[in-house]
Amino acid sequence: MTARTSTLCVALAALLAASPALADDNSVTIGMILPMTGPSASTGKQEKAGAELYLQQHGDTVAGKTIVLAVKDDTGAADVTKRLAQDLVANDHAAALMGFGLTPLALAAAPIATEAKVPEIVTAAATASITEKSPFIVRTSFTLPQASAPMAQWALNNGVKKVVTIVTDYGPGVDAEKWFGETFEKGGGTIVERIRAPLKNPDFAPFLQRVADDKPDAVFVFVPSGFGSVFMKQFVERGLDKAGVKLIGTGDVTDDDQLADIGDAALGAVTAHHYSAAHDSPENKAFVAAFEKANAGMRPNFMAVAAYDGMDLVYRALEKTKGDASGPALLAAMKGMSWTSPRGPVSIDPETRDIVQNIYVRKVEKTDGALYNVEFATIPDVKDPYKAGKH
Amino acid sequence: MLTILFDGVAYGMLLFVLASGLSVTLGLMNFINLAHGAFAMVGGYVTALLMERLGAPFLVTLPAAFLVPAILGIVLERTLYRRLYGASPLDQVLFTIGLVLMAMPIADYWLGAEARQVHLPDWLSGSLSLYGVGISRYRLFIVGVCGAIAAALQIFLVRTRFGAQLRAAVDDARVANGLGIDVDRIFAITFAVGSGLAGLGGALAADVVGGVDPSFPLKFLVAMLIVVTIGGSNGILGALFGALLLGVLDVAGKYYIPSIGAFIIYGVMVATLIVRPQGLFSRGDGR
Amino acid sequence: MSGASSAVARRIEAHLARRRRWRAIEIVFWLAALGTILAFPSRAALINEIVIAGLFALSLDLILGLAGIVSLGQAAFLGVGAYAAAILASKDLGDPTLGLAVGALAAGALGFVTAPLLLRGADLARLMVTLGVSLMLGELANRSAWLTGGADGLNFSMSPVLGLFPIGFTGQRNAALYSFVVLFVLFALARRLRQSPFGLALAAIRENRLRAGALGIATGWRIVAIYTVSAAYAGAAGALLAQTTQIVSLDLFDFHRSADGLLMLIIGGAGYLYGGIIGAAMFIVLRDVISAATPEYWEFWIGLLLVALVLVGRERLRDIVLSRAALVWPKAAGRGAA
Amino acid sequence: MSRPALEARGLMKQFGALLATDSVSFALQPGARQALIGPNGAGKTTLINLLTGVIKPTEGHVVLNGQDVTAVSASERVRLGLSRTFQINQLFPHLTPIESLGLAISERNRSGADFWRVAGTRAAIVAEIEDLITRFGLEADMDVPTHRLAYGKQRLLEIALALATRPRVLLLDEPAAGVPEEERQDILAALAALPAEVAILLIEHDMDLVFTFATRISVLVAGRLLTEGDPETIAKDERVRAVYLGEDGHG
Repeated sequence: MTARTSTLCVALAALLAASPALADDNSVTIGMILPMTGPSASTGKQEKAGAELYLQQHGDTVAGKTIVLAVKDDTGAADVTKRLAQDLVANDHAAALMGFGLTPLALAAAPIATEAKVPEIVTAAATASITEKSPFIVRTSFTLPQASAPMAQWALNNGVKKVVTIVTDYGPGVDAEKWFGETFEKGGGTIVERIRAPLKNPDFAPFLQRVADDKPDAVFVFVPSGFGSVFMKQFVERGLDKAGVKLIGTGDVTDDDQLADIGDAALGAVTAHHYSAAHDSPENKAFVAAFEKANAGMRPNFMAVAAYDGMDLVYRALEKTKGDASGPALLAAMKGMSWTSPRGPVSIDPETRDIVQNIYVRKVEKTDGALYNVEFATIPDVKDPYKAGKH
Repeated sequence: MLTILFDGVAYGMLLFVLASGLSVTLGLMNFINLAHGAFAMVGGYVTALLMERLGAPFLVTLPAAFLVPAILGIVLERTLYRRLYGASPLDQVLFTIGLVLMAMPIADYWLGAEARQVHLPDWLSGSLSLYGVGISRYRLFIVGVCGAIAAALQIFLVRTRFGAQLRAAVDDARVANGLGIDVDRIFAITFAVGSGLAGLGGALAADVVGGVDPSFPLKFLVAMLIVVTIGGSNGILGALFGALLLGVLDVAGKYYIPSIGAFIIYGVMVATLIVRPQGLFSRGDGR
Repeated sequence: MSGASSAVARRIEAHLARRRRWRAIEIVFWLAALGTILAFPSRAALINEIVIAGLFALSLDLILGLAGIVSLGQAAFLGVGAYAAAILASKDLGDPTLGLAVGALAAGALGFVTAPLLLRGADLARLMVTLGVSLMLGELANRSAWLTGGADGLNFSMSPVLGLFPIGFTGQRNAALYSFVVLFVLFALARRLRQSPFGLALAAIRENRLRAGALGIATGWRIVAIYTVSAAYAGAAGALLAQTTQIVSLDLFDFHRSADGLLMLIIGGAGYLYGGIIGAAMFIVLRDVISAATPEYWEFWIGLLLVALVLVGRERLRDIVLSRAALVWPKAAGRGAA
Repeated sequence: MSRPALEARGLMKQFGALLATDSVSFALQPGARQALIGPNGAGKTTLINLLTGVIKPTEGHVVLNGQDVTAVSASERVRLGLSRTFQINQLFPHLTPIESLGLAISERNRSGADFWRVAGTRAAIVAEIEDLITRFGLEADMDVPTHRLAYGKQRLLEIALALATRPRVLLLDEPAAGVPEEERQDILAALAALPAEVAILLIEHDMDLVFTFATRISVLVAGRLLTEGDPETIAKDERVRAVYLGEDGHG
C-alpha cells in the first residue's frame, strides 16, 4: 500500500492540477455533455459531429474570442452528467453547457445552470417541461408536443378515426402520448388503446400483437432514436402494413441516422418532425453535403442539426454581446434570436426559451435509391403547445 | 393466444442460441465468460456486413457468422482464455468484462455507433396464417434452425466420443490426460464451438432486436446469464428449457400484463435459484 | 491493558494489537486526501465522486475482502440508499444526515432480508441472485414512478448539512468534505470491525469455511451480519451520491455500477480496506483523463488495463508492490495479506 | 463410572446403494484414550462426519454427555464440547497461530460476534493463547502466517485449535499423517500431554502410535464395528489380524 499510495498521491495531484484546459482570458469554453458510450452512443456521435462541423466551417474565432469545444461522455448516467457539468463550470470555466442526450440528463444539469448562471443549451432531450426547470435553459432541438399535436391534426384531416398509441415509457413518450391523444380526441377521433413499452425493451412483438388485435386505422408511435428500425420491422412482420394499419408518429421512428438501413419496411410511414435530411433548401443541401463529407458518408439526423444550431446560437449570441461571454449576457442575447437553420427558419421564443420552428409532415419514400423522409406539408412557426397553452 | 405462445417459443429459441455457447463454456467448462456477447456481436456484424458490402444472400452468411467468431474464439482461447481456466470466478469475471470493454469501442471505431441491419430475403419476411394463427415466417425459421442446433448439440455432447472425452476432461483434466485424451485440444474446440454458436445467435437475432450495434455485448448479457443459471449446469437441455421458459413467460407477460412485464424474468430467476441453487436441470452436484 | 506477566504474553498482546494503532502512512493518507479537497476546490465534484465511489468499493471489500463473498448486485443497495435519501429530500424531510441514516438503514434492512440467498449455491448462483435482486429493484423503481420519478429520475434540492453547510453547486467543496467525513467515520468503523473477534471470524470463514465451522463459528449468521453491514455501507454511499448530486435515476441499479465498484476494489486490492478508496481514485481519475482525450473510446483502455491486471495476476502484482514497499518501509512487508 | 462422554447408538448411513455405516454403536468414557482403526475404505471418515454433525445419519443417534445431539448442527456441537482435528490440515493459511487460537477462544466464550472490541485485548484470552502456544511449543512461529509454518508445526496447530474450543470429547483424525520422522516426536509428546479429563478418539493408521497411545481399540471394517477391546486383546484377535494387521505387516 505504501509505495502505491505515495506514487498515487503524486500522480493524482499532478492530474488534478494539470487538467484545467488551456484557459487564457480570450478563450470561451463550451462544455458539451453527451452519451458517447452505451446504448445512446449514436446520439452522442451525431451531436458531436454536428457541433464539430460548425466549428470547422466557421472557424474557432468569433467576436475576438477563441472557442474551445470540450466534449465529455456522461455514459447516459444522470449523476455523471451533473458531475461533469459542475466540473466544466467550476474547473474549465465553461461559458455554456450543451448537449444532454436524454431528459433526466438535461434535468440533472439544470440546478447548475441556475446557480452558476450559465446557459444550458439542450440540443437533444425533448420533454416539453425541461426548459421550465431553469431560467438558463435554451433549447435548439424540439419538443414532443410540438411534433405530436400537428401529427394528430394531419391524421384527423386524412380520414384516420381509430388510433392505438405506442410510446416508450418515460418523459418524452408520455408527452407524445398526451399531446397526440388530446389533440386527436378533441378533433373527434378515438384512441382505442394507449400502450407504454418499457425503455429497455428490444422486442416490440407482444405490443404489436395487441395492436393487431385492436385493428385500428393507424398506430401512432414514439420510440427513442435508435429503436425505430426494430419497431418498423416488427410492424411489417406482424403483417400490420398489409392489414391496412397506417404507421404514423413523430420523426424519431424514421430517424435519418437509421432510415437508409431499415429497408423497405419503412416505406409509407408518415411522420411529423422538424428536420429531414431531405429538406429542400440550399442551406440544408450544403449542410448535408458537408456533414457526409466530414463523417465518412454518415447521414445527419435531427440530433446533428440541433447541435449544429446550438453552436450557431452561441456564435450569434457572442457576436451580439460583442464577446461578452458572461451567462446572463449570453442568455439575453439568445432570447428572441432568429436565423435560418438547415431545417428552415427558426427562432428562440424569448418567453419560454424554447425553439419555434416549422413542423413538416413527411412520408418515407425512395429517392435516388435510398430512403428519405420526404416532406409534403409544412406547418409554419410552431411553438411548443405545452408552454403556449400556459402563457 | 397461440400467436403469443408461438412468439414466446421463438423468442426463447433465440435466447437459447445466444446462450447455448455460454452454457457450454460455463456449464461444462466451468468458465464464466461474460465476453460471450462480444462473439455474438461479431457474428451479427459478419452477417450484416457480408450482405451490405458483398451482397451475399442471408443464408450464405450464416455459416460465416459461425466460423468467424469460432476462429476468433480459438485464437483468443489459445492466447488468453486458457490461462484462466483454473482461476477464481472473480478473475474470470474481471478478465472477460475487460474484453467486453475493449470489444465495444473497437466495433464503434470500425463500424460506427449506429445499428447495422440484417435484411431478410422476401421469403422470410412477413407472416403467414396457419389455421387462423398469424405466424411470422422469420420466427418460424428461427424455431426450426434453433431446434436443429439444439438437437445437434445434444447429440454431439452426449452421443459422440468427443462429448464423452469432453466430460472426462471437465471432471478431471489430469486423469483425462492420463487416458490419452488431448485435453487442450478438446477445450479449444469446445470453446470455438461455443463462440461460433454465439455468433450464429447474434446473426439470427440481429433482425429481431433491431440490428447489431457496439452495445450488443452488454444488451443481452443479463438475459443470457439468466438462461444459463436457470437451466443449470446440465449442458444443453437445461439451457433449452430455461430459454423456452423465459421466452414464453416474457412475451406472455408483456402481452397480458404489460405493467409488470419486465419483472417476470428476474423474478423467475431469483425464485428458481432460491429453490434450486444449481438451476432447474442440474446434475445435482454442488460445484 | 493488563500487565501481561511473561514475555510470550507480551508478544501475543503486541501481535494482536499491532494493527490497532494508526500507522504514520495511514495518517498521511487521510491528511493527503483532506489536503486534496482543500487544494483543488474547482475539482470538488470529481473528488466527491471519488470519495463516494471509494465508500461503495469499501462496502464491497467488507464482503469480498473480509468474508470472501462475490456479488454483482451491490448496486441494489447503492440504489436503495440513494432513492431513500432522495425521496426524503424531495418531500423536504429533514437534514441530509437524517437522509444518510435512513438510506443506510433501508439498504441494511434489504441486505439483511436478502442475505439468506447467499448461503446456498456456488459463486455463480450468488453472482446471479445478487444481480437479479438489483435488476428487480431497478424495475420496481421504474414502475413506482409516483414515488421515484420512474425513467425520468428524481430532481430535488437539499437543505444544508446540519443547517449550516450548503452542498449545492455553490457549496461544492462542502459536499466533498461532507462525503469525506462520512467516508472517514465509516472507514474507521470498518477498520475497527476488521480487528475485532467478528472480523477475525470472517477471515476464518474466508480462509477455510470448513474449519471455521469446526471451531463452532456459526458461519451462516456471520455472513448475514457482514452482508447487512456491507449493504448499509453501500446504502450510505448511495445516499451521499443522491444528496450531493441532487438527482437519482434508474441506472443506479444497473449492472455496470456493481461491476465498476468491483473493478475499483480489484484495482486497489481487496482485503486491506484501503484498496477500494485507492482503486476508486485511480479508476475515476484515469477515466476522467482518458475520456477527456477520447470520449468515444475510453472504455477500450479501461478494458485493456483490466485484462492486463488479470493476466499479470492480481496476487503477483500485489506481491511486487509489497516487496518494493519492504525496501522503503520494512514493516509493511510483514503485514501479510490477512 | 459416570455416563459416557460420547455415544453412538445404531448409526446408519446410506449413500444411494452404498451402506457406508452399518449400525455402529459404541461409547467413549470421559477421559478415555480410545483408538479407531480399520483398513482403507472401512468408513472411518464417514463415521467421524456423522459424529461431528457434518452429515446426518440415515438412522441412529449421537449422544453427547447424555444429550441427544443428532439434530444439532456441527457448529453447535462444538459449543457443546465435541471437537475434532482433520486428517488433511484445515487451517487458516493467512492468519497467524495467535490469531487462529484467539479466534477459537473468543468463539468459545461467546465473544466471537463482538465487532467493537479489538481482538485480544482481554487478559484472559491472551493468557489462554499463551498457555496453548507454550504447551505445543509454537512460541517461535506464533506470529508468522500459518502457511509458512513447517508441516509438523501445522499439525500441532491443528490439535491446538481443536483444544482451544475446550472440548470434552476430541476426535483426532490421523494426527501424525504425513509428518516427517524428525518431527514425529513433537506430535507424540503433544498427544501424551493432552488434558487427562478430555475423552479422546484417535483415528490412525500408524499402529505404533495407536498401541502407545490407546488403552482401548475399536476396529471398523466395511462400515461395521468388528470388535472392541484393550490393545493386547486386539493384537491377538485373529479376525483383526486377518483383515487388517496382516496387511500392514504388523505382528
